[in-house]
Amino acid sequence: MEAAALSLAPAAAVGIPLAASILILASGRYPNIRESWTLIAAVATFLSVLSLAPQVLAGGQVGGPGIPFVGGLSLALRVDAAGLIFALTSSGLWILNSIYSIGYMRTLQEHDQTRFYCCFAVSIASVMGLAFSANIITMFLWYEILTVFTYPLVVHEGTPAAMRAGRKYIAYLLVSGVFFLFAAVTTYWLTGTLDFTPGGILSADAPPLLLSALFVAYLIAFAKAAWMPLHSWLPSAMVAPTPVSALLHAVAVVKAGVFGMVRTVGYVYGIDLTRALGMNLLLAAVAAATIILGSIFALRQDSLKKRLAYSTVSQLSYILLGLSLLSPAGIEGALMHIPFHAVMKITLFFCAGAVISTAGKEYISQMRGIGRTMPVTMAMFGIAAVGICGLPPVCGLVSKWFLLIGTAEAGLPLLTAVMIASAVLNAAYFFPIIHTAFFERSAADDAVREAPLAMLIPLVLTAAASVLFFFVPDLPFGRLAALAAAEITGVRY
Amino acid sequence: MKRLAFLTVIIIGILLLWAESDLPRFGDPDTPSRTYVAGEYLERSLEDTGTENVVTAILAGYRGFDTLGELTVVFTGFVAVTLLIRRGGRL
Amino acid sequence: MIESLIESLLLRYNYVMVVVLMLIGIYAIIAKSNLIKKIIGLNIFQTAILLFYISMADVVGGTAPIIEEGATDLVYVNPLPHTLMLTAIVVGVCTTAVGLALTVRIYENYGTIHEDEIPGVEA
Amino acid sequence: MIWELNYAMFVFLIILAIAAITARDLIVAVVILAGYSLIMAVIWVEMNAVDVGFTEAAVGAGITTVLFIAAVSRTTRRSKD
Amino acid sequence: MIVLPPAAAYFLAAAVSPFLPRPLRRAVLVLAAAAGLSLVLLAPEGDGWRFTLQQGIELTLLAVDPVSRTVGSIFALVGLFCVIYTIDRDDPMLHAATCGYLGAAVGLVFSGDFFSLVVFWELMAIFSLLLIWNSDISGAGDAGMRYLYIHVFGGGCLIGGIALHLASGGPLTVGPVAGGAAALLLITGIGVNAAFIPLHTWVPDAYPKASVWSAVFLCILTTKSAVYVLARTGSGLEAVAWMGGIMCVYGAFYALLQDDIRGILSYSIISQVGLMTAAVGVGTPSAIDAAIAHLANDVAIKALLFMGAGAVILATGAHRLQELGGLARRMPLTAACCAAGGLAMAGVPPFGGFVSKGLVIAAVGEAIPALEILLLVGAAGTVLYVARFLYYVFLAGEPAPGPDEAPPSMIVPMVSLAVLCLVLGTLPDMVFDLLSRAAVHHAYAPSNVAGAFGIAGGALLVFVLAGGAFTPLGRDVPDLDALTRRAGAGFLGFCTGPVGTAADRIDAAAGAAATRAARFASNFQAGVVIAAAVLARPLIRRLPGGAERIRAIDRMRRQFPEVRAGRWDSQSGVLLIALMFLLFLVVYLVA
Amino acid sequence: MTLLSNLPVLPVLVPLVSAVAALVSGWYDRRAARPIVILALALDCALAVLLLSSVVGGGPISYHLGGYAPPLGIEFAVDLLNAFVLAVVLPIMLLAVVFAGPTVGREVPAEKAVSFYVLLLLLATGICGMTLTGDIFNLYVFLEITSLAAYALIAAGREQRSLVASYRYMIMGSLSAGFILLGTAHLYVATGTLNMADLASRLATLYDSTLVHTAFAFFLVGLTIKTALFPLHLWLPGAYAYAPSPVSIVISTAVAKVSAYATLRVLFSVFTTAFIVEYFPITDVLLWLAAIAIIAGSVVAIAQTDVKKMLAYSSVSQMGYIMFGIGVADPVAMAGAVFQILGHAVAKGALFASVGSVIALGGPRDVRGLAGLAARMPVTAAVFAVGAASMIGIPGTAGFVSKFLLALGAVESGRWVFAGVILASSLLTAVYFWRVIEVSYFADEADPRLPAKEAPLSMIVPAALLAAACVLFGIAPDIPLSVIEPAVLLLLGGGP
Repeated sequence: MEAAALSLAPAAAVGIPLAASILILASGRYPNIRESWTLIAAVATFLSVLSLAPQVLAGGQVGGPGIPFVGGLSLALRVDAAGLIFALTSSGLWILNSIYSIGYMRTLQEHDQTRFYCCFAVSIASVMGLAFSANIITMFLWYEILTVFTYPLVVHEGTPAAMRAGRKYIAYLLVSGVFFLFAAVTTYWLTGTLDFTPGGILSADAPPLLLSALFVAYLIAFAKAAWMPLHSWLPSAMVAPTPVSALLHAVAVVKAGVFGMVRTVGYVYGIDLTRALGMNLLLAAVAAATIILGSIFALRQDSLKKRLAYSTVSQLSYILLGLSLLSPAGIEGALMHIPFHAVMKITLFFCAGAVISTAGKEYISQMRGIGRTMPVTMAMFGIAAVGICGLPPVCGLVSKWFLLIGTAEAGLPLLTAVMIASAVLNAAYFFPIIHTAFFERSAADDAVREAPLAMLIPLVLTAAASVLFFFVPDLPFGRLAALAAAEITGVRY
Repeated sequence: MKRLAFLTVIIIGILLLWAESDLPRFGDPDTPSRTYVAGEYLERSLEDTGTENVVTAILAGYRGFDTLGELTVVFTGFVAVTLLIRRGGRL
Repeated sequence: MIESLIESLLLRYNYVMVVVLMLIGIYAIIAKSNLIKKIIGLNIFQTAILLFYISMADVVGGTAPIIEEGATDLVYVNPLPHTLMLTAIVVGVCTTAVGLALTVRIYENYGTIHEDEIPGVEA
Repeated sequence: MIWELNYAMFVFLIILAIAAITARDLIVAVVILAGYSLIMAVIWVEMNAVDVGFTEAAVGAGITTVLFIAAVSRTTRRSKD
Repeated sequence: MIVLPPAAAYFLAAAVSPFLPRPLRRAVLVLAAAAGLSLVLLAPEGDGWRFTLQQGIELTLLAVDPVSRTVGSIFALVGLFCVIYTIDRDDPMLHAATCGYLGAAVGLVFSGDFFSLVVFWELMAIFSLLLIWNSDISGAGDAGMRYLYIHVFGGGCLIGGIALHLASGGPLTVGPVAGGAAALLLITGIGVNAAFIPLHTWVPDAYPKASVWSAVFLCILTTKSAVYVLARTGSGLEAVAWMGGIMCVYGAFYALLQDDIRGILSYSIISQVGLMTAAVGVGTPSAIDAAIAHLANDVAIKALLFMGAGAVILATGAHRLQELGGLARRMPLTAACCAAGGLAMAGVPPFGGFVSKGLVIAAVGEAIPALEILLLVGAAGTVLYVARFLYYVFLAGEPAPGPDEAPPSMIVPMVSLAVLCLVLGTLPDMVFDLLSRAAVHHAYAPSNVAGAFGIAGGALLVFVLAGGAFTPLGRDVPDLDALTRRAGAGFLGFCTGPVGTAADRIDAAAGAAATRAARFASNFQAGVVIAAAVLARPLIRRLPGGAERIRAIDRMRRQFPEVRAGRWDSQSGVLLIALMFLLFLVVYLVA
Repeated sequence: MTLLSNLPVLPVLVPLVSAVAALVSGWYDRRAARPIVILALALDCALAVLLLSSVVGGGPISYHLGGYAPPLGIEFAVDLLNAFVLAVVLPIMLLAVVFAGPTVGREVPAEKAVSFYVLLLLLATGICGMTLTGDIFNLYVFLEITSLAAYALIAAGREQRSLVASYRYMIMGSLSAGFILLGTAHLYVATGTLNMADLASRLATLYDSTLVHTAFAFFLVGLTIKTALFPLHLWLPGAYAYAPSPVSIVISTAVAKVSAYATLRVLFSVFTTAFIVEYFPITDVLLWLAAIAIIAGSVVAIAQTDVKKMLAYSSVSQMGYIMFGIGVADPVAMAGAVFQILGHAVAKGALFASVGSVIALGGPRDVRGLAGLAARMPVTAAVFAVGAASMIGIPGTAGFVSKFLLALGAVESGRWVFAGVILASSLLTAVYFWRVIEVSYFADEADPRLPAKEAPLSMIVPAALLAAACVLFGIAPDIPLSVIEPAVLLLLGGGP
């Protein structure tokens, strides 16, 4: 491994949103100033993340100074290809999401917006920290902070239902945090280090049973990946305002869980040990079951956001599945699916939010003919939905392509079958929405009443990005994914 | 409750009595407590402090700090009782 | 074996007394709900401890630790426990005083000095 | 040291201790406690702890009793146990 | 001169046309279709438009060889006629979708790598879905969903097969796929689009429910392109050949049972595609050429017939045989065109169908003689259903009153296609010159002609003699999809019903457990005491006064959580101290 | 005899002398007491820091009071551990006294202000003495000073239930002192000395004696009562809950932590690791007790509706962590336990400060009453949230570090069940703290009983400082750990 170049950019990526959160809190009484802090921070964060890209694309790594922690451990940041994928995705989408939030929150005249933006900024900071964590303990720090600071966003409405959902949310995620801590402690005990190292830090000397149990602990720790049966916090969290569902519960938080599993498999266990323990099969089984069941559960949701949530549950396990294949193409596909699913799913949520806030409809059965009144919104919805189903010309196909090659490489035809079945199920829950929106007629008038521009522009942009990444997947996620996959597997694909 | 208390106390008593068989006999002159530091007090107190009463010597000299503590306890007790009982007044 | 135990206890009858008095004190604290009785029990408990110290300082044929110059054949009892107990006695009295002050205040506030009659104060 | 005397005094102590905690009249209990302390002081003096014995007689039997009586007089004499 | 991939013209039109005013849109559409055709014809031989999408995905967007040019040009040519057919319709979504669909099909034909193949394959599915949905006929929505399910499944199988192929070291370039699982998946995927039995039910399900304008596109592209892909990747498998034979007979048989005119044509697609599939399955060069030739013919024929059917439906508002009749008098041109198409499909000289069908049967007969019989049966069936179709629509009965001939925008393409059918029959070399392996010059050998007339005549005789057997049934004949539909509905019901309920139950149980725990914790001390007492109930009952104690426990349970469990005061505190001391003493002295 | 050469004894003398001074000046002017107390404690803090730095720089200090060398005289033995504890505890006491200002006249009757402040100083005296002394009888004396002051302080407020709580504390505390005294007696009989270091060395040959065993049992019970280890915690909830707010802060942090320190000192410096771990594994019993304490404390805390009582039971649980570290008795877990002394002190201080300012300003004390706290008193609510996060063990707060170390220690010694207990307890903790955070931040409307506006600065600033410390030590635990780790090694390695 090359020596990591030192840079302040990773620290800036974490620090800027944190600083912004304080500024937001301070300027709570002036909404315009407050929102501009968010926007400025979003752009600055994205730029500082982006500034890291050239070095990483060139195959290098960027490190940052660490704060000494307990027992020779330190809280340190390090940027590699995998982390950069996650960070770029989240920070990039934060910009759009901020614009969207402004439109959404103002349209609905939401209360406590200062708290909302503040917690949002801290959440993003922790996502950045998580993506750039150099070791497990740093990751845990941000993982838990993410849990805590997304809670106010989940219960933002303050209704009894929201509070219930919030309790569930916090219960699941704190439990997972406990397992995370256990796993971290045990790993530290076994290895004396917690640094993420390509090829893994655990060795096969330890008792296999312990290693297997530890793996399960890691798996539970990353319940943020919403694998079944530890998924039910995610649909519940949909009581949150839509920007939260869009960026956090479709992108940042859940991807944090998935990303954690990437780190676990690739950088803590290493693929050889994972395979030797047979844990790839466990992971594959969990992922496969989640993919199928998640889609099935999505089928029965009438609430659009809940359907999207279950769709997220199912799609996240694509990434886990790709990871479990332990093959270059599989891991590459998995890593590509992180940003690709992100742009598609955030588009879907943006659209859902636009419909909720503009038309006041949150159930699919109410959305007859909505494609005529909100053509742009629903067209973008259609594009993203098509992408989630893995159909062209949207980026979902690219990652699915690699994932399928991965299943073939891994010699697990059953997983190929799962992918195919899942595609059918995805279509089964997404296309009826498109049909309802465009091909059924509403009783009401068809006058066009689009969402405000602040919401429309982000969702068009994300939809455009979903298509763009189909045509240019290398910009730069494909290349980064390939680099990371090569780093994890040791095979240049 | 009382029955349980009685029972517990009796059992503790039996156990303690059994345990105390390691204690020196009453009035045994050769216990560690006598042979170690006590002797030194008896030997040195007169020249160190000039008092004949060794207890006083220790009280005021060797373990004078305990006595300071004792005074502090009294002081504390005084203030405490004042705080608890007195209404009005200057304290 | 029992005989040897009894013999051993007879030789240490002071400690037997300590144990018995101590336990009477503890029993009083547990079994009596009267707050003053509890303090009486505490006092008995404390004096038992004092007794322990004093009796362990004693020596067969010893004299009080007041040095008589020239008398070399005297066996003095251990002075240190005596010193300690002077402190402990004062401490005990102070505790008693505070406890009694509290009792008085409780009586003023609740009109009773029986703990089981004080309403609504659960641990 | 006369150990028979010691024995006797110890038995007496126990009786007084039990009496002190069983007396229903608190003043009586306090007086018994004072007696208990005095006997204790005597035992200590007899055990060559002169200073302690006198202190106990003054503080334990004296000041403590005063404190108890003051407290009892400000509360109530009757105890139900 | 740089030649764009032809698909680009169509996609451009698809993207632009919805936003144009109507006249301009019409111009753009026709222009795009024409441009697409000319790009197909101009495209240079060999691989062009190659680029790397990403490490591992090298695209070839313009791979031109005789076969692809043949298929591409027939698609583009017939597509042009179809576009003209729909030009009067004011429906931006229809036009966009048709252009996209055409583009995807043409793109598929010229894609030289598996990735772009998959992309265009899936795009076809999406655009065709939009075309199906874009219909006022009831049931189009559901049929569209069913259509989608099976095509997404098929697409998945295709990608899966390709993935296996690639993973086992196969090249990304489109070519024969070897290996058991890979080929199986691939052929299953293709089989969906090619309407292999039993994956065929979407054809008769969806096509009759599509709008008149959509159907003309649907009927030419999806199945035929599947045959084309099969020819490129999975030719030469005997099982496939047999599948073709079965399709041929099965389709013909079911076509005879249909009342819906487009239902007849839909099964006819299956039957004709069966012929092609059989030839591709045989896999010899001549067989493949025959298959492609038949493909070209069938594209023209099906477009023509669907156009005719569409014109009929538009004119009468009816689409079932028993509601139609005698239209030859009212719509002579339409009738003539349909007759030409029907004859061509029946393989009557001098129409194109005769040439290609003869070649297919000959090529198959060479390799698998037994299969030839199946195909001949199918051919005879074809004659029968064509006769039935033409007879009951145009000849029998009296026409209902209504407008006369179809508008020119429909007549023109129909006539053109009829001419095309004729040309393809009279100048077969036009097609075969495009194919490099033109090995067939004896199509019009007297024996062939006689055979064709023999079959046609025989079948016609049967039709005339056993006329009663072919009258409209007045009801729908269930196909295999009756089963799958029920299974599908059952599955969906199971997913949304029991599975969902189970999930809800689990959720509710977890919630209830949490509530219980919270209730218990709200008075923990009493809870523990009660729990212990309840557990020890049998023991307590035996104690003296047990019954009274049990009652007390029950009283506590009822009053929970307000009940107090004992007093926690200094008394119990000191007792606990004593007990703990006892414990330590025991630990230290006894243990 | 310079001032600095007497450094070890100064932390004890300064508050003692100031107490007298405060009493005298308070006699003339009631308002004079508070500045004196604050000054004295500030000076004491400075002394504690000085002491710590000189120990860090120059190694352990043995100070012979009156010039009499131990074992004849009394020794003040200052090493890293007690200097550290003192440096933790005294600043918190200072903050508590600053905090106390606005509560006098509200929670505490104004006419009792002087004795209240004097007792706080005397409490500080006792605490300093307990921490610094190297003589076991001297420990008892200072323990009694501390306890007497605490009894009175708890009952200083207007809350009448505090009288009963104080009485119970008095009874159990006196018993505890009696047990410690008895333990001392047994040790003295066995060895003839009272000096801790001396005891440790002389005990080494006496591990088989039932005398020593009995002594140990006495000490164990006495000390566990003082540290309120379950099930000997029954005095604690009332005492913490009904005491005036500043007193709650002081006894839940300073007194509790120093008691824990005393336990560590007696167990490891007097009886030594060899005895408690290797010779006779009492640690297993302690571990189980600690585990039960951790779980039961949390479960009972869940049942509480009174916030202060909830915090009190939370202390039962959290003090269990310290005992847990002692039970595991390996350097890592012990470091965790000592870190917990720090972490829990600041966090619990912050919590009691924030709840205390609500109650002291006339607000409600039940959980539901805190509805809408964040809107009315944002800083107070934030302080509570930070403290709660630390209790739960959210990383980035001090509570996490100790939990991490304790879990690591448990795992390292193969005690998986106990590692599980440590981890599970954070969930239970989350249950009852989250409830409060939920109502205080997300309730629809504020409870009308809440104070209308934020607490005065003299309450906010100490609370905020404690919360800030909580975060600081969570992010940079290396600062205290650089002291704790050698201190623990020293402690485990043998006598001071």
